[in-house]
Amino acid sequence: MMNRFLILPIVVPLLTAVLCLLFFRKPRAQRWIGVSGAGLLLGVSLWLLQVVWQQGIQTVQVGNWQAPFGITLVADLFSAVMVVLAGVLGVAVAIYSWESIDAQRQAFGYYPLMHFLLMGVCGAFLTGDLFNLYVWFEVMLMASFVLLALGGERGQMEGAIKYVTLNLLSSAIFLAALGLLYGLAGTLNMADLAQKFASTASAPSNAIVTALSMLFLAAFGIKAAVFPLFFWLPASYHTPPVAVTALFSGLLTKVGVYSLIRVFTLIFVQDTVYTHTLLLVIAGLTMITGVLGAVAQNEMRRLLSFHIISQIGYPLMGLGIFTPLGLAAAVYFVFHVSIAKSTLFLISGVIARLRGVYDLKKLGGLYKKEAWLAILFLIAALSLAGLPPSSGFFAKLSLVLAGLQQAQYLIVAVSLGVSLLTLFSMVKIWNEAFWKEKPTVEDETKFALAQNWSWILPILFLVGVTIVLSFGIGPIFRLMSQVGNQLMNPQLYIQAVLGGGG
Amino acid sequence: MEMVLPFVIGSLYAMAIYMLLRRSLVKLLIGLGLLSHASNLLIFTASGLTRFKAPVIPMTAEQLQSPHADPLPQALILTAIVISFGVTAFALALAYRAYRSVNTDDLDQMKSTDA
Amino acid sequence: MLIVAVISGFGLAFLAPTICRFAKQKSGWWLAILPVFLTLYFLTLLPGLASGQIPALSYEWSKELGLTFAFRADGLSLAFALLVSGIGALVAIYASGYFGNKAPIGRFYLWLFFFMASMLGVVFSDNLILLFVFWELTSLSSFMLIGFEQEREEARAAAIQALLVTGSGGLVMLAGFVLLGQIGGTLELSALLLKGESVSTHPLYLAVLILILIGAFTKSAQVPFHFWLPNAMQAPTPVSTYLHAATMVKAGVYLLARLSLVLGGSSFWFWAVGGIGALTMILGGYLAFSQTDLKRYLAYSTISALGSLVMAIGIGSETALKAMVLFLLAHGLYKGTLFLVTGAIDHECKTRDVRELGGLWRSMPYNAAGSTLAALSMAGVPLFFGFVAKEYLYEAAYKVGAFWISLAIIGALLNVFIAFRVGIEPFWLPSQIEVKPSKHVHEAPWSMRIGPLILGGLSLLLGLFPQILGRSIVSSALTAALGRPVEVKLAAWHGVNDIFLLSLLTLGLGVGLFAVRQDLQRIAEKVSLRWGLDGLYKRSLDFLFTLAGFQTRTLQHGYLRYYLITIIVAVVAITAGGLWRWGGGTLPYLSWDIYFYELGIAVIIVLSAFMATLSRSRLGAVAALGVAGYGVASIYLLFGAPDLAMTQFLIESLTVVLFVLAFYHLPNFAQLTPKRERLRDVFIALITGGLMTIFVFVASGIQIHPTISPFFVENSLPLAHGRNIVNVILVDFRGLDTLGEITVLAIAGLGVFALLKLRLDLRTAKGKKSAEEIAKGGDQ
Amino acid sequence: MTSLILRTMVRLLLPLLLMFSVFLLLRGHNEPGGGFVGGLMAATGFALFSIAFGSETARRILRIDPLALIGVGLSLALLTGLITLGLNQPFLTGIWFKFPLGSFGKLELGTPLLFDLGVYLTVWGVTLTIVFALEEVK
Repeated sequence: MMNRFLILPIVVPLLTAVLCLLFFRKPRAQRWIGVSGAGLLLGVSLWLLQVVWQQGIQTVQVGNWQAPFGITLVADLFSAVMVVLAGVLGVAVAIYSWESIDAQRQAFGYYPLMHFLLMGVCGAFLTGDLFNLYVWFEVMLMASFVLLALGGERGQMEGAIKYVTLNLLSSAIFLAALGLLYGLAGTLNMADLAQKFASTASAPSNAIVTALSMLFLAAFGIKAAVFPLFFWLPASYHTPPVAVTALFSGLLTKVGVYSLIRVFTLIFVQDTVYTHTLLLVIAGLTMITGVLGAVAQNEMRRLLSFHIISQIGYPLMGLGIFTPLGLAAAVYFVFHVSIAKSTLFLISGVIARLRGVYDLKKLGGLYKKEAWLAILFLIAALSLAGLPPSSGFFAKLSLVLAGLQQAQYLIVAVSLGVSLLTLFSMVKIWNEAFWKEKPTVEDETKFALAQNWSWILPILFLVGVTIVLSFGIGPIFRLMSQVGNQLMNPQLYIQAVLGGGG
Repeated sequence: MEMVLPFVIGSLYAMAIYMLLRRSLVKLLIGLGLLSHASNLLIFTASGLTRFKAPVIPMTAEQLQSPHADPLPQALILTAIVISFGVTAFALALAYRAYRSVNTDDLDQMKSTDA
Repeated sequence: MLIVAVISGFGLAFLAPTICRFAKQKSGWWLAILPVFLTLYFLTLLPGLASGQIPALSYEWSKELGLTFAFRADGLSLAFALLVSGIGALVAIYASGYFGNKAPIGRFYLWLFFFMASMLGVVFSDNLILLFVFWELTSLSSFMLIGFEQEREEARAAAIQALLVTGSGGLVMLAGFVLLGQIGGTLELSALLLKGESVSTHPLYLAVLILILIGAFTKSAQVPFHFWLPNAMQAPTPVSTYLHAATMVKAGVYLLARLSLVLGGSSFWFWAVGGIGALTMILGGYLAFSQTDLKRYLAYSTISALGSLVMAIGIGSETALKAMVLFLLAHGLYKGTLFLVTGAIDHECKTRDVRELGGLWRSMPYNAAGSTLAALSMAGVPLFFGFVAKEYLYEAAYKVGAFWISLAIIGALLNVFIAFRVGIEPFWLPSQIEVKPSKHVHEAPWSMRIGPLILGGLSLLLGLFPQILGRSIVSSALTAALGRPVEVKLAAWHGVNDIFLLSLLTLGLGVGLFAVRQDLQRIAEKVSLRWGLDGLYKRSLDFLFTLAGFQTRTLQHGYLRYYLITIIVAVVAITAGGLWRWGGGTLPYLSWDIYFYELGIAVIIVLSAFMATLSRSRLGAVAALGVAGYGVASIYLLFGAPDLAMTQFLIESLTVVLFVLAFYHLPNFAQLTPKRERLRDVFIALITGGLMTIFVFVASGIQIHPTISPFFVENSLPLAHGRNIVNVILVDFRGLDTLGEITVLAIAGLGVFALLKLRLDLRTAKGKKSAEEIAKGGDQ
Repeated sequence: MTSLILRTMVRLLLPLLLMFSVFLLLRGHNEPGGGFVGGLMAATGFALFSIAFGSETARRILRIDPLALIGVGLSLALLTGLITLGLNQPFLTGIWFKFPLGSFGKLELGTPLLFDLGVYLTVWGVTLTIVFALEEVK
């Protein structure tokens, strides 16, 4: 299916960013442009998902050059779902940034940077070309570098140096892997690669491709913040304004996960006994180290940052299980956890706005004082911890189903144990920030939530999405199952890109 | 040359890694520069080398005579070079700002944000 | 209608805060309307059950996950449901008197009804996963209710403990459920129950059983998971009554009874369930001895009672299950009463220490009446409901053997003792310790009398006329649990037989124990009782924190170069592993053909890069880096890439300029690392470099597939109208790459601009500027 | 630092470099060159100029804010894509117009050239933004 409007999720944020740049001296106009651009992106992404759902995988040959020679954009259901995720988080964060991002940052390009980031993310989700993926990674990274450092506070600088260095290392590995891959296979189109590797499934060529796939695993693994490549994340994620952290937490590592799932279902399936077992091992270790890191924290944003790592293990577990159900669960998990985690970050921002601190030891009494905020937190936190009937529960349930079907008992046990620790750490926040009495009387800011809609509306929106994800599990998981089926049948993807004959 | 360049690339990588592992922020930047040279040269070499024959169709001809250099990796490298230029410039500015706020270029002093 | 019955509770929960705002002190009475109504509705379902009409409904929720909204109301479900809604109504009324206007009562009712609805969900669910959903919701509401008095740290800690213990059990159970569903081929309970044969012969049967038992045992406070329950007495008394005595803790019992058809019958089941139940029964009673707090007495006796219920299920005979159902109801009635009375005493006397209480019958006659009835039922005095239940339990144990009947007797004996201490002593005997008489001890308000009176009255009434239950609820519950039609006849009096004599013996011994209670207490206080996993729980929390702290300090230490080393080593390890699996194959042939000046350039690149790493001055290093870049550019030029060469030359020059501009402000190098570390780094660098060398050899020597480039060469001129193929690829064939690339550049430009011009750390010195001002002043 | 010789040289070099950059841009589609190199070349000219005369003078000579150059360049590149989208073609499809020039052959103009111009302006703007910003830090 050829659909030239497939480019829109890339063009809309770019257009928004460029418009913001043209209004660079008018931050107020930028806000409006930024928020409406994000809204438009969400609309476009929903349209795309609907088209892909009804008419199958959509492609466009950019520049009208046939695949594999030009760059092909491909929207299968997986891509479309991820683009919707970008749209949802984009809208929420754009509104939240309205007041929570200070005027100086807004005057120095906050909104255009945010949309550049969205552009990179959507590009990465949609592209069917590995080198083009690299380019979108760089767009996304560069935007994230700047967003992270924007403001120039000391903590930001220290965090940014680690973030930038380790991510550049990842880019360098990716680039080297691309060069080697081109040397071996003479093409960069993912469908073409998949087809070519499938057609020459001889043992030696398989082995060399598998060896090469390890470089991709490393490059994407750093981006996805898996064990033991995650150090950049806890070092930096808590340093920028919380809206930025929420956006990063929802999207950046997820692009890494997306890429891992994409290449390890489509291209590198020569030796799944080796590669996917390795993925399972990494998944388990990532879950454990991440959650232990979180247990040790007392600062809300740091605590949540470690949970990002821990929760990355779950989709990898789905990928490692490597069945349609496992992948469906993985994708559902990614979607759910991005929403839940971003919500929690946004709430932590509101708490800091109310009380001036992120430190759990200095917080307290919020259940009594801000009952609605408490309820919103509870929904998001329990969703993250996987308590039923939240979206997190269904995510975990589907992974457990998939894991037990394949008799992967160890990873299932690890995943359940980690979810208990996640629950523990969410309860800790609840206990310290909401239940416990406030230790000090002073530092109360005069801030009425009800009148500050830009702070609370995005949280309501995201919690609403979480609720839809959980109670609408029927249709939504039907969609995810289709995602899983498509991923496990790469032939569909190949045909959509290269045409029936190949 | 195919026998030599892999070693050149390998030593560029080795030196880049060595520089990345220094405590000085400035050395880290030099390491990033070396890393990008190494990667670009790697793409160039891995896709095969052809002497002198640029992939440009002469004004007088309608077709390019074989053998000629592979144009695709060249385009990729060009993209990569320009991107790494942008990244390097940003990293420089970052290093400068970091130095200004921490007042040292010793990376071991910049760990207040970790757990 | 059934689904409305389950869902309506949630609706009421969310409305409760609003209702409370309007109804104030009377809210309990208003809110009790729904549970009363539900109780009546459940009663109307009973007659139908006898004729085999089981209300059931099922909506699909998620086909892929095997989830349905399936509810089914058979006898077993209804027995529990009646307990839930009936006691729920009384507790709701009681609570408004208990709290008065001292607490945010709206929130209390929210979680109370949330619990009621969840518990109804548990007992009516016909889908394992749905059951699990409600199961965890009861844990959640229990958490919120135990920690209701949030200012008290003990309350919060107890809430967390209860949640973690039942939560971990729940997770284990979930795995068991999923496995059970996979073995049985369905997650629908009613369908699963028909597959007992195929499940019990499956190789995973034992695993499934153990996993599910852990879930049930944690919830129902069986040894060794029982420790959370006494701590949960931090909850307000209405909560303890409702959740931690009458209903929630029985969820595990319900589950075992429900699944006994499919999982039961094996000897493992008998010994694990029966054995743990018996152990819990005795240990719970024993642990009660050292207590003085009324509520903790009741808590331990509840553990003991739960143990006997579980034991009965483990025994599994028809009589045992009959005893289980009867004891379940009897216990709900008398234990509910006693808890409520304790709450009233606490409310009026401000103490729950049994030694300080005495002679309360004068000031609290109604509660004294209810309490006495309940205590007699608990002690198993003939003609009371508890007696009927105990008779059957004895009978069931008697049939199994002497060992089991002696266990049952010990358990019951302890219960007699507790019944007298808690239900009789505070009202009818003088207090042990003379405390200054409370000035205004008087009867609690009506809202707090009605519960004990009704429940206590029922304890007598049902003891006199047990057949009210026999025909309806007990027979249908047994039918459901055993999977075959059972006709039950109950009588208050079975005549004098062995069992009756044993009952009398128990009663006599129990009263005897009660008579020497003060001596017993002295002994118990000396013998320190540290049973169960309470200590383990604390130790594992400590261990968790230590481990987490250690791990985080070890991994996330803040030294960038060690992060890099870890990452590089990991990457090298997995890639080398991949290459090793490949094993080299046939080594590719590469041409040795090389020109002299090419070699020269190669040497220059390596040497200048080497200079860059060794140089002591920043400028020297930058210059050397630049030379290396020019060398690379020369290679591009020599091998047919003039565009690349030009770009590289220009960019290299610009980069040097930028470095110089930035370095102008940076300090000079210092030698910071010791030699050992440098040697280690050299080693890592060489390994990495070597690995990359091998990779380049492989990739340039092996070509699995020919390149797609000929397409560009052929079509560049005719279709894309350009002769410089590289440029055509950049702006046309792969224009999207270029669009992304200039975007990266634009962001970088913006980033450098913002980074160098916007300095939030300095703004306070100048005073805050408005956004517009900053923007205007930005580049001047 | 800024000697007279350097200033004189730069004053002469700047127009030359600018002209050469335009030349590179225009011939890029058929001969080595193109938007990247052209943009870099133009930026190098101004970078030298600003080193010799200071960034304020360089900004004055340039007249246009380099940030605006980025915006314009990027929008130009985007626009070429959007045009084709409007013409019912996939994004960034090249559209060509031919003008016969008698004995000189024919002049071919297409959207890829416009795109390349966008690249040229962006690269130019970005490089200058960076150079100026680095120069102006105190």
